[in-house]
Amino acid sequence: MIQESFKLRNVEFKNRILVASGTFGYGDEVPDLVDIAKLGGIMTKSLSMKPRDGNPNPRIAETASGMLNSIGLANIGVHKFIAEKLPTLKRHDTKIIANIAASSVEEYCGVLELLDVQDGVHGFEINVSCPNVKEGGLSFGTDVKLVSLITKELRRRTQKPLIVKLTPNVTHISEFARACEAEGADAVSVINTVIGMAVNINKRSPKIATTTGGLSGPAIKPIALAKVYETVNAVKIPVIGIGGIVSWEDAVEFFIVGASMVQIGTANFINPSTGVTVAEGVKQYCGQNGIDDVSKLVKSLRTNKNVSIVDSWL
Amino acid sequence: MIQESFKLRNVEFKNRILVASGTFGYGDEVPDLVDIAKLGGIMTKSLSMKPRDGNPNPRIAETASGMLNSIGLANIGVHKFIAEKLPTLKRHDTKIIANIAASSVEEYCGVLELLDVQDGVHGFEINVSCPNVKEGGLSFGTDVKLVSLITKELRRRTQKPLIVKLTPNVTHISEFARACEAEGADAVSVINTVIGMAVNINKRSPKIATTTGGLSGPAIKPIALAKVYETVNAVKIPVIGIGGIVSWEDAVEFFIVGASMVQIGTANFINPSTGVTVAEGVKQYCGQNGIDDVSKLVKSLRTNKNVSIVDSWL
Amino acid sequence: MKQEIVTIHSFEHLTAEILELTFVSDYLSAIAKPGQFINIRVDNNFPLLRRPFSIFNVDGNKISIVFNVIGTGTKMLARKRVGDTIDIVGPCGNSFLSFVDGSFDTAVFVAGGIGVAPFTFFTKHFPQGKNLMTYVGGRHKELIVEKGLRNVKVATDDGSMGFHGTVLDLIKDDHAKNKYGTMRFFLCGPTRMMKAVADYAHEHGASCYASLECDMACGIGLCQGCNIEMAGGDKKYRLVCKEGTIFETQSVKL
Amino acid sequence: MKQEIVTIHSFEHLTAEILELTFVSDYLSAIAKPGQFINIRVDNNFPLLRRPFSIFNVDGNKISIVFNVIGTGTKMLARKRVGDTIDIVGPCGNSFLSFVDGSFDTAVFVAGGIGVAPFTFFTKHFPQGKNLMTYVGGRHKELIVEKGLRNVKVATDDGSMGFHGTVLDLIKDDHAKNKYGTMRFFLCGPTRMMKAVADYAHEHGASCYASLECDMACGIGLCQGCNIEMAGGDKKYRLVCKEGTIFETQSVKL
Ligand SMILES: Cc1cc2nc3c(=O)[nH]c(=O)nc-3n(C[C@H](O)[C@H](O)[C@H](O)COP(=O)(O)OP(=O)(O)OC[C@H]3O[C@@H](n4cnc5c(N)ncnc54)[C@H](O)[C@@H]3O)c2cc1C
Ligand SMILES: Cc1cc2nc3c(=O)[nH]c(=O)nc-3n(C[C@H](O)[C@H](O)[C@H](O)COP(=O)(O)OP(=O)(O)OC[C@H]3O[C@@H](n4cnc5c(N)ncnc54)[C@H](O)[C@@H]3O)c2cc1C
Ligand SMILES: Cc1cc2nc3c(=O)[nH]c(=O)nc-3n(C[C@H](O)[C@H](O)[C@H](O)COP(=O)(O)O)c2cc1C
Ligand SMILES: Cc1cc2nc3c(=O)[nH]c(=O)nc-3n(C[C@H](O)[C@H](O)[C@H](O)COP(=O)(O)O)c2cc1C
Ligand code: FES
Ligand code: FES
Repeated sequence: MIQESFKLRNVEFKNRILVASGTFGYGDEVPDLVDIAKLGGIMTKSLSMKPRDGNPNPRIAETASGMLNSIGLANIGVHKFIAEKLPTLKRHDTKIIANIAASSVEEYCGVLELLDVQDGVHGFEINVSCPNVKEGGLSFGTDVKLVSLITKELRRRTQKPLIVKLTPNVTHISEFARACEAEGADAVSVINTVIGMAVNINKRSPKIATTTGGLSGPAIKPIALAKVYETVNAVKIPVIGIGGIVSWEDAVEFFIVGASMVQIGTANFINPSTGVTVAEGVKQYCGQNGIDDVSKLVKSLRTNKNVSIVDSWL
Repeated sequence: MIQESFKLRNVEFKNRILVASGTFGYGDEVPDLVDIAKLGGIMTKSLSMKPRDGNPNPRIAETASGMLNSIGLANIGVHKFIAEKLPTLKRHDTKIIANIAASSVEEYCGVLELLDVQDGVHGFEINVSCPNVKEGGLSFGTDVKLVSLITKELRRRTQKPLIVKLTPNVTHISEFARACEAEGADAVSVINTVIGMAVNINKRSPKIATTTGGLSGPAIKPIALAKVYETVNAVKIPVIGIGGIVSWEDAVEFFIVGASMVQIGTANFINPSTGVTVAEGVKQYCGQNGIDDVSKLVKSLRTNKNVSIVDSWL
Repeated sequence: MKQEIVTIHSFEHLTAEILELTFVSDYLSAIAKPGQFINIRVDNNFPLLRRPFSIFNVDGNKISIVFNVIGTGTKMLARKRVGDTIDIVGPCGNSFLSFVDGSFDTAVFVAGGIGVAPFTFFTKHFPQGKNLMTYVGGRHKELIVEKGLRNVKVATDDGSMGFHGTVLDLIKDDHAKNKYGTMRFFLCGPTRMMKAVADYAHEHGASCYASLECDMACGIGLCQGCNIEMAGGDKKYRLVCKEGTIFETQSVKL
Repeated sequence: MKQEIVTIHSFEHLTAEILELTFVSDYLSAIAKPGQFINIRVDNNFPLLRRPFSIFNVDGNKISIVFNVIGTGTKMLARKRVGDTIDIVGPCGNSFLSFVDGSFDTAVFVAGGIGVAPFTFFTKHFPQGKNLMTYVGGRHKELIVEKGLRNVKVATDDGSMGFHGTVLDLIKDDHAKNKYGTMRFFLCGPTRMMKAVADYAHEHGASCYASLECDMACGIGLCQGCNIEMAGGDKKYRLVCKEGTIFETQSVKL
């Protein structure tokens, strides 16, 4: 019997494998493809107060072992989400974490307050790191004072788990994690996409309409692992690892480095049930290695202290 | 007849394709594999005042479409370089740019002065961005004041082309490029490797001895292109594009975004003559597209202004 | 919709450049409809994303697609052997059949290049009673497929086969000679071609439906990466993979 | 050293798990020496880096390697067909022959698992006059290769073939019964095995040379990624790919 569950604040996740925001729709596209009850939780598509059309096309481009996207937080808006999506989402035997993206502190608070009273919503992930929208998004995520302020204001408004999702597009992600910890966040998610670009050499134009986009997929896994390493060595709150996970082996890497939970993003586009196979694989790995609780895997990295450049700024 | 050459300060490169520092040895490993005379130039392995043993093994690990390295600036030292390597390097009909890495401003100056009097050395690339050494290296590269100071001190000491090689591991690479421009650098190289990490899940230890290393190869090309985009829109001095180039198509992407020259790094490990094939391919592309001078390709990107998040901080 | 590992039953060269790949799937063959596509993982590692292919034919429990090698994924697909397995997701998207009704006399199929792919299956399920004209255009004859089509007229840019010119020129030429009553156009091919033909159709008061193509990350509505701008109405964008791929051409900005 | 595109001439299963891949190269066959390796690009896109393989045999203008499938690259290599081409760089590294001289009576070849690879070619070029003993160890019999070896004794961890135990146990057992005069050991296999055997050799006053293995980015001295720490002397590290792969075992920290 292997202990897979994880408790964040007052919420118990049946396992530590979540699906990442914006890569699983609202959970209603995949029922025939995925046994959602085997997932620890679903991070919803980022929700804003008003519906957002999102960015013009093309919005995606494939790169070497990765992809660029610039969806631009297209979403149906929090009201429609509550009215039309939440009722079906609630029926799934898994935890629903509402991911919120906004262009002002007020909007973050407003959206959270509307969702906080919904019993189908078990917690919040705050996206302060979307590289594809100019008001809000990354402009918030690279300003540690704003991230502190947003965290503080939201913390005052909810007793549910509050997770802040950080951007890797900063010099020292640990500063941001510390700010979130100081303002009472229950966890941080590391990482959102990495700013990237691709060019169509026939048209001599960017492959996506917004010139730059967010890079995701296996290509960024090493970057994500390094950011998780930096973060787990800077804060005591749990870190949720994200970036390039396509297999259970990838997830185990994140746990060993110190992630308490992980999220599957881009891999859902290729194999929507990746989260389920990852959960099974992690469990098997633990069994074969005599680990009776995944928590014993977390931060079990055998390494010489202070050999990494990252250690020098922690 | 297509104009391929590029002039930087007082030095004329026969074409715009260079081989990146640390990926081509001292030019003496590859004579039977590469027609070096077809390269625009060679950036030497980073040189320091004293020889450096470099980091313990393992120093490299493969990742999805990329690799991590932590060589740690292993090099024979500037004196031995001048005595043993330069004489043979000089014989090649290409430009030799000495790449310098140091752990103090004084060391940077000292190494440069020793090399400046060598007529076989045509210019300098200053590595302030090695993610694998703790004194100097990245700790310099993430401090804009130090980068300014180093640039200023070196500029005073040489009339040869002075190129500063920047790290992508900062929030706004454009700030660093502007500082270099202000202090008289002739160009900036963008990018050095991206901090990354990989874990051996059987040993539960990092795949490289220094825990984190520098990510390179096709995986980082989108990141490099975005950093070049940011830089070329911030400064007027030439930008040398580096990151994940394995084909002439990749190089053309960098030129279109605005790179005046490009460097081939990791690809040399797989096909040491990549630089030559890239040069030929770029020339062909120009021919087929009625471009008589590669300079007309440079910064020919057709894009809507100010749609990228990057534009918002320029 | 399902994700399946299927076994390649056969490879056939329809032309020097176009391959037909046939595999076995009881599930797909039972429910797939003309105009739908499947999303293929050509390899476990590289390229990262699946590649969408229209269903070309369903014969018993055998499904086939046709493709030409244009890049990494199609090259790897062409390298596979009979007996190899491939990982597919499908059926995806809507069907041409939803747009076949009593409001027209003649269906006009217009295919550009590999855009011919969905029409063979569509033809098979097209109501017997109705008139059907098929116009297939391509750069040259090696890109022309007629297998399983009815009343086919061919146009090639280089004149190596059939009419010398674009498929639209061919249509104009034919319509000058023959009358087909109320027409409904069904298009699949390069966007530029579809736009031109759609404009022609509308000028002539005919209704027109096009199967759109765009790069897709998921093909099943998860990524929102395949948006097409609407000409009007409530929503600014729709998802090609899920709300399409087939749209009434005046409803979208081609 | 050259980079060549060579054509696969044949595939042969030496055991259920070990494949011999043979290709044609006039250049390599003319200059390759026992102990050297080639660096293979298994595919144009993925995995990124070349994969090093010891030269197993040279027969006329045919070169062969042996390998077992352990991951992405070897799996893709095993999937290739006769007639396919592969992109290789070689010959790389130093040769065992540089360490064959008059200072010993008997050469002791010790192979662990796929580490047997270089010994077949080495055996072929080993001076006729000299004594030669070969000890091959592996986890089980499907990992044991004897092709082209002389005076072979086999050990398997599970006892499925030959001596039941490690290759070192086998050596001790044999040396207890037979005397071979002054010995020189030549090792290739897992580092732990080589360390143990090297210690044994030194305890018995024998000289010892080992072909080291490590992950390599280039295989030709460009990346400095394959460093091995020296036991002493001027340089702290040497490059396995260029200054090795064969080192006197007391000169390096195994
Ligand atoms: C719904 C749908 C159905 C399709 N049905 C078929 C089919 O039945 N038969 C068939 O041969 N192809 C079909 N395609 C196109 C097919 O998916 C692409 O040709 C394929 O993705 C190219 O993959 P690749 O790896 O070989 O090329 P890549 O290496 O991905 O690209 C090579 C070159 O082709 C361009 N390219 C890539 N994808 C597309 C695309 N979707 N449209 C236009 N250019 C592209 C790239 O920009 C690049 O320049 C369909 C596409 C869609 C969206
Ligand atoms: C000089 C040299 C000569 C070699 N000669 C042979 C040979 O003749 N026959 C042969 O079968 N193999 C040989 N090898 C090992 C061979 O190169 C590796 O097995 C191969 O690189 C694995 O590639 P892969 O993509 O299949 O495995 P990967 O997917 O790269 O790795 C799969 C697993 O194997 C491990 N692994 C990868 N590379 C090595 C390695 N070099 N040593 C140990 N474990 C590794 C990885 O850590 C991973 O756990 C040689 C290696 C070197 C350095
Ligand atoms: C198409 C796409 C859409 C995304 N949308 C969102 C989003 O709405 N909100 C958010 O916080 N992250 C979003 N992300 C980021 C992912 O949640 C995840 O952080 C990132 O993709 C890295 O993980 P991966 O490599 O596993 O994909 C999106 C990613 C992709 C690829
Ligand atoms: C093994 C290795 C060693 C490197 N050594 C150096 C170095 O000594 N000095 C330096 O400025 N950059 C060094 N680099 C960085 C490269 O010059 C280049 O900036 C980086 O690898 C990105 O380009 P690429 O993706 O084409 O490899 C090294 C890169 C690799 C992979
Ligand atoms: S391709 Fe992902 S939503 Fe359409
Ligand atoms: S593998 Fe690159 S130097 Fe040895």
